[in-house]
Amino acid sequence: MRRSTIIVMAAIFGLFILTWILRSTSLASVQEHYLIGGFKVTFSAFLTLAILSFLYKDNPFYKFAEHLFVGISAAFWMSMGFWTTIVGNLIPRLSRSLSEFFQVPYQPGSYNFVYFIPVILGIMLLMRLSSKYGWFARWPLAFIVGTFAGLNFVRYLRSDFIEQVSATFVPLLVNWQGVEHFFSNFSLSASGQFVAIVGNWVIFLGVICGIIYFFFSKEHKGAFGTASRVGIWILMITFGASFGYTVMGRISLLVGRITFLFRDWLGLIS
Amino acid sequence: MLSFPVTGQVIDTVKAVPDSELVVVAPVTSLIAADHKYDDGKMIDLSWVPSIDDRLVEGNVMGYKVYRIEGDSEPETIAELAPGSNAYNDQSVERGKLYSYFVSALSSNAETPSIRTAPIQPQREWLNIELINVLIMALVLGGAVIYFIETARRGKKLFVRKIAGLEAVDDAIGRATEMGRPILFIPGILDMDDVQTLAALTILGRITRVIADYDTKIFMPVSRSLVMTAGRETIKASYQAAGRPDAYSDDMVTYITDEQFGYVAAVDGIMVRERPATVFLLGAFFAESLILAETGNSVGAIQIAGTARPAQLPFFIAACDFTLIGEELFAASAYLSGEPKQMGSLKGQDVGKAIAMAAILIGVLTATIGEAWNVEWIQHITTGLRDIFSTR
Amino acid sequence: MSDVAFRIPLVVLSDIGRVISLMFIGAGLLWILVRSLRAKEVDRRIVFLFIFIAVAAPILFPITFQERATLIVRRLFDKVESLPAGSRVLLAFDFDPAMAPEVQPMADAISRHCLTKGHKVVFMTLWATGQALLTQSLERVVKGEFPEKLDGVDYINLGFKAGNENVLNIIVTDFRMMFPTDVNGVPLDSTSIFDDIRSCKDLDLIISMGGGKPGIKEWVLYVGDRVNVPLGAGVAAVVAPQLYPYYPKQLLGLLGGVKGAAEYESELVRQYPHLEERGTPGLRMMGPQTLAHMVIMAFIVIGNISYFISRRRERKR
Amino acid sequence: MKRQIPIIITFLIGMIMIFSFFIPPLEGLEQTCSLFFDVIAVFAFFLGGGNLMRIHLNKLRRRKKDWGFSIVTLGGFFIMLAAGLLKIGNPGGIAASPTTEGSLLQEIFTYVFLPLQSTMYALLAFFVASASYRAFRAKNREATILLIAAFVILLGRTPFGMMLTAWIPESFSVLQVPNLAIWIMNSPNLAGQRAIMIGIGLGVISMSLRLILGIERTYLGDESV
Repeated sequence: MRRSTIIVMAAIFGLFILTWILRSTSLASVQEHYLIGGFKVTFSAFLTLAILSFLYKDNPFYKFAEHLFVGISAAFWMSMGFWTTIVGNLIPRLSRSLSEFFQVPYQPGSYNFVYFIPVILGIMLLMRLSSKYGWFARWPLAFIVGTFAGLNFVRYLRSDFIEQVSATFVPLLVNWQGVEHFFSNFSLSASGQFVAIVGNWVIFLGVICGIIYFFFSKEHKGAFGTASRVGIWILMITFGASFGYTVMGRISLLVGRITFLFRDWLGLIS
Repeated sequence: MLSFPVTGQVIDTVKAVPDSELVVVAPVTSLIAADHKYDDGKMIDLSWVPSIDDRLVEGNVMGYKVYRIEGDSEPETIAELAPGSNAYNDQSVERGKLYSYFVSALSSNAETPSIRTAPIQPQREWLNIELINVLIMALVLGGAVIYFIETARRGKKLFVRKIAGLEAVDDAIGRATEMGRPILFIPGILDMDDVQTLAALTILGRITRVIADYDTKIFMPVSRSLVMTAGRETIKASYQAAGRPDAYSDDMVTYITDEQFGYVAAVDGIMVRERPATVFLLGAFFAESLILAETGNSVGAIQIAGTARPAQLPFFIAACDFTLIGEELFAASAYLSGEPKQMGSLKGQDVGKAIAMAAILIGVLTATIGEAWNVEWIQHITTGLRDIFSTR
Repeated sequence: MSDVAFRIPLVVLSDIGRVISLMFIGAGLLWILVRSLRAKEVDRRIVFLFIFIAVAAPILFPITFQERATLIVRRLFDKVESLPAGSRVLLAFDFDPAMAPEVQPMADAISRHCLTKGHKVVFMTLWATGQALLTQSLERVVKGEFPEKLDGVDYINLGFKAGNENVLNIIVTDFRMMFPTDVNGVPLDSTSIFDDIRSCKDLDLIISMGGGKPGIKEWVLYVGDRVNVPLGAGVAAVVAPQLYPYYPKQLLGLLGGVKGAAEYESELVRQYPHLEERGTPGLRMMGPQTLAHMVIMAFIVIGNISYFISRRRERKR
Repeated sequence: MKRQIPIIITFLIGMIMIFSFFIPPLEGLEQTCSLFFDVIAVFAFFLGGGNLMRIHLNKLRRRKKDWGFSIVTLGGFFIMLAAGLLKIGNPGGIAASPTTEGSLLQEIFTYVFLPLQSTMYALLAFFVASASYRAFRAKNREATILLIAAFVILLGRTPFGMMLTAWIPESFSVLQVPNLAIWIMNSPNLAGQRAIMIGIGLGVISMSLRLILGIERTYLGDESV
């Protein structure tokens, strides 16, 4: 290893120890295991900086943090799945003795033997790890795809197609009392009648033209062409809004992390 | 009406209080027990008018107790509800048994039972009539998709309009061949089970079919091993179709890593080193779309993007020269491959869009006229249409 | 205490700090503008440093603003406020650490609001990470600020179950089939809160907080549209625009990003002033959020100015 | 056998799920399928873990590039697995929640998992910033509309926008930036998102049908095996 890397490693290790001690002393009055408490906060701060180091360039610290995360998250999901669903839902229906061992209320039922099927399918899914018997995994995969396809088919049809069509039945003339009334108190106020009418026109035209833009059975010429151009303009405003919201969201994540570094680690703010 | 604590029912709340201090509240009225429509016969709905003494201001009704009598056994409490409630659905009933109910209004120290309902038996209904409109829509749309897939299978040519994106693809390829600089193709970071990756590979087939006649180099870094094998097969097939099998080499497609940001860092390196004239970003992208589009911009490449994930579209549109938006990616793949199941779906979905547009046009017109000029019969059409297109 | 004498009155320090940081950022933007006018490249890492300072400065020297709740947030607040005490509310913590900075402030504010109103709160999650974050929330907000509330009587924590949409497909008709016990193995039948709750139909309000999949869309598809129980949502900003088509028919209210959290917090504090000192993280994040937005908008403008100049120079050649 | 039976399974389960929506008596069967799905989903987590072990053990055995980091992954994996499955440090008994305050699983989550994942996504703020400066150009009319709408939203969603245009009188109040941002979200954004949602909805409907009827088989892997 080149000399410079050794120096960098030593510096980082020294910084780690230093901030650990500083943090522990400040925690001394609050927690009784302040040394461990200090270590935990310093280690998570060290991991935060290791990930942020990717901004400078891809480096061993980032790779270390990245690989550590991949390992821990896989095991986390396995443990949670095992305790909450296997022990919580499957074992109470399969065996009384195991239920007592895990102290989970046994659920007697005449059809309980049926619950061996998902266990068998589950084991077949694990066969995918072996290259020779990999095709066994297709049975549970088929069950998963069947469940998803069946459930989504009807629910997307109801909530994302049928409900959305009826939700677009908006009146184009909002609480209309004749043309004179419309012009007499015409205003651009946010809660005014004119803005509401324009809003409904935009929703009506936006949905129709948006659908026309994604219509592929007719050439986009003439009236259809103008409608699809209006459609793409409305879609551009939509993407502009998503752009704004996404930028907001990403900034909040950074604010959260820097608050952690300044408050919990360095104690600069209360 | 003098109220008596219900005989045979020990009410723990009642202490030995002389009658005069009993707080008497009016009973619940017009209690109705009805079988819950369109269920498996496992639910009975109770509804009633709350007691008159149940007022928000100094009302002395403390709540309600629901009693159920199964056949002719003892009444048992099945629910205690907050003041002001006027309905409850009993979900623990079984088919074939007779149940009757009564609801008593609770005061601080007494209970006034209501009249008992006639015994009722929960019924099972075989078809949920309320969802008929969803069933019909499912048959219409499903039928359309299957019909078009079958006609496409029988070789009938289905019309799909020209996709503007494909012209942009051809221009971008032309630019690369003129400048004699390579093309970079990035198929997104998901695996072969994602529809967007499949659509990207179809377009890849078309691109390599065009560049096979020239000596333009193509690089395709991937983050999934299955996509690597499928990519190599697609490019090899294109070069063979162009009659130049020797020009193809396996290292046009290289596997980098499965990890999102590791893959992005490597692809950035390739962009900066090879300085491609054209970059294609087609498939499923997540947060890494930003870095790729930015680096592509910095090396001065023409960038064509395409994804169906709404969250990434704004960045591609703002950073790339042309973007295939959502379904256009699938339409381009169907247009190029002419494959029956893709063409069939595309046309079937167009039928759904036509239905939606027609319904919205009629619905909005009738809603506007009906509401603005208060025309009775037009309002009926709107409500009728709303019932067809809603289940709430 | 040794450091009291040393600490300059905080107000003065933060005012100086605020002025210096604003000046520093302004000067930096000018420098970037000049470089891009002369068509010189600004390295990516300098831009990274810039956004770090634009976010770090307002955290060190806090700037707080007044927030007024918009209609889409106030509708959810009014719904929680208008429910009578003892109503049954389900709070779903469907998020992970990547969304926590935006969604955790909402979750804390809504939990505080429900418990202050005396509602019976059922906590659950469709995300494994949600259960771990739920433990932290219960420790900090529920047990910490409402010690008199009893587990199993005033609130209950059902925890996580695997299966995404399928969990919803079952609790919409029967909670006990999917959650025979709460997170600590206590059977539902022996808790008073679940006496008259059999399925989602018996709930008075469902509020799902998240931003991924499974998330609010799945709650609308599998529960909201089926049992007609009022459904509210608090989401990470990235997902908010995609949920507007559900509002107001299938979704009664929506909190979008930190701004949504800040608006809800300001309404909550206006209604219950004593809750202010328990922390309003959403409002505190709005300072750095605002400054960072300004810097990003400045970057876009500068970037486009240099683009148009270079394009005009190319046309001349 | 290897392809026919999976296609039949998908068809049967798919049909059960669809018809149980319309035929109440089938609801019990649908719920059992959903419960089966939850159990298989956990086995899928185990498959993920198994895959991870297989890849990194191979990398270790063959000393491939960066094999040192595979030790880190496997180390983190086994420590967390032991902490989770054996409930190390969990104050409650065997029935207590795995994430009880004080358990090693909860500690590792709070002090290792949480900072790692949230910082990885916080990186995106930096990438958005640099992309804003170097990549987002008003090249054509569409991109210009997009950037203008984004400006209004970004400005309108911060208190600074409120201060900037508070002087506009009530009769023109829609022009105040916060109101303009709200109007954009409630009208054009709602219309555009609804058009996209209807498109995606129809896409899911046709794809689900193709899967159930066995027209779409790519999920079964390559044809030959």
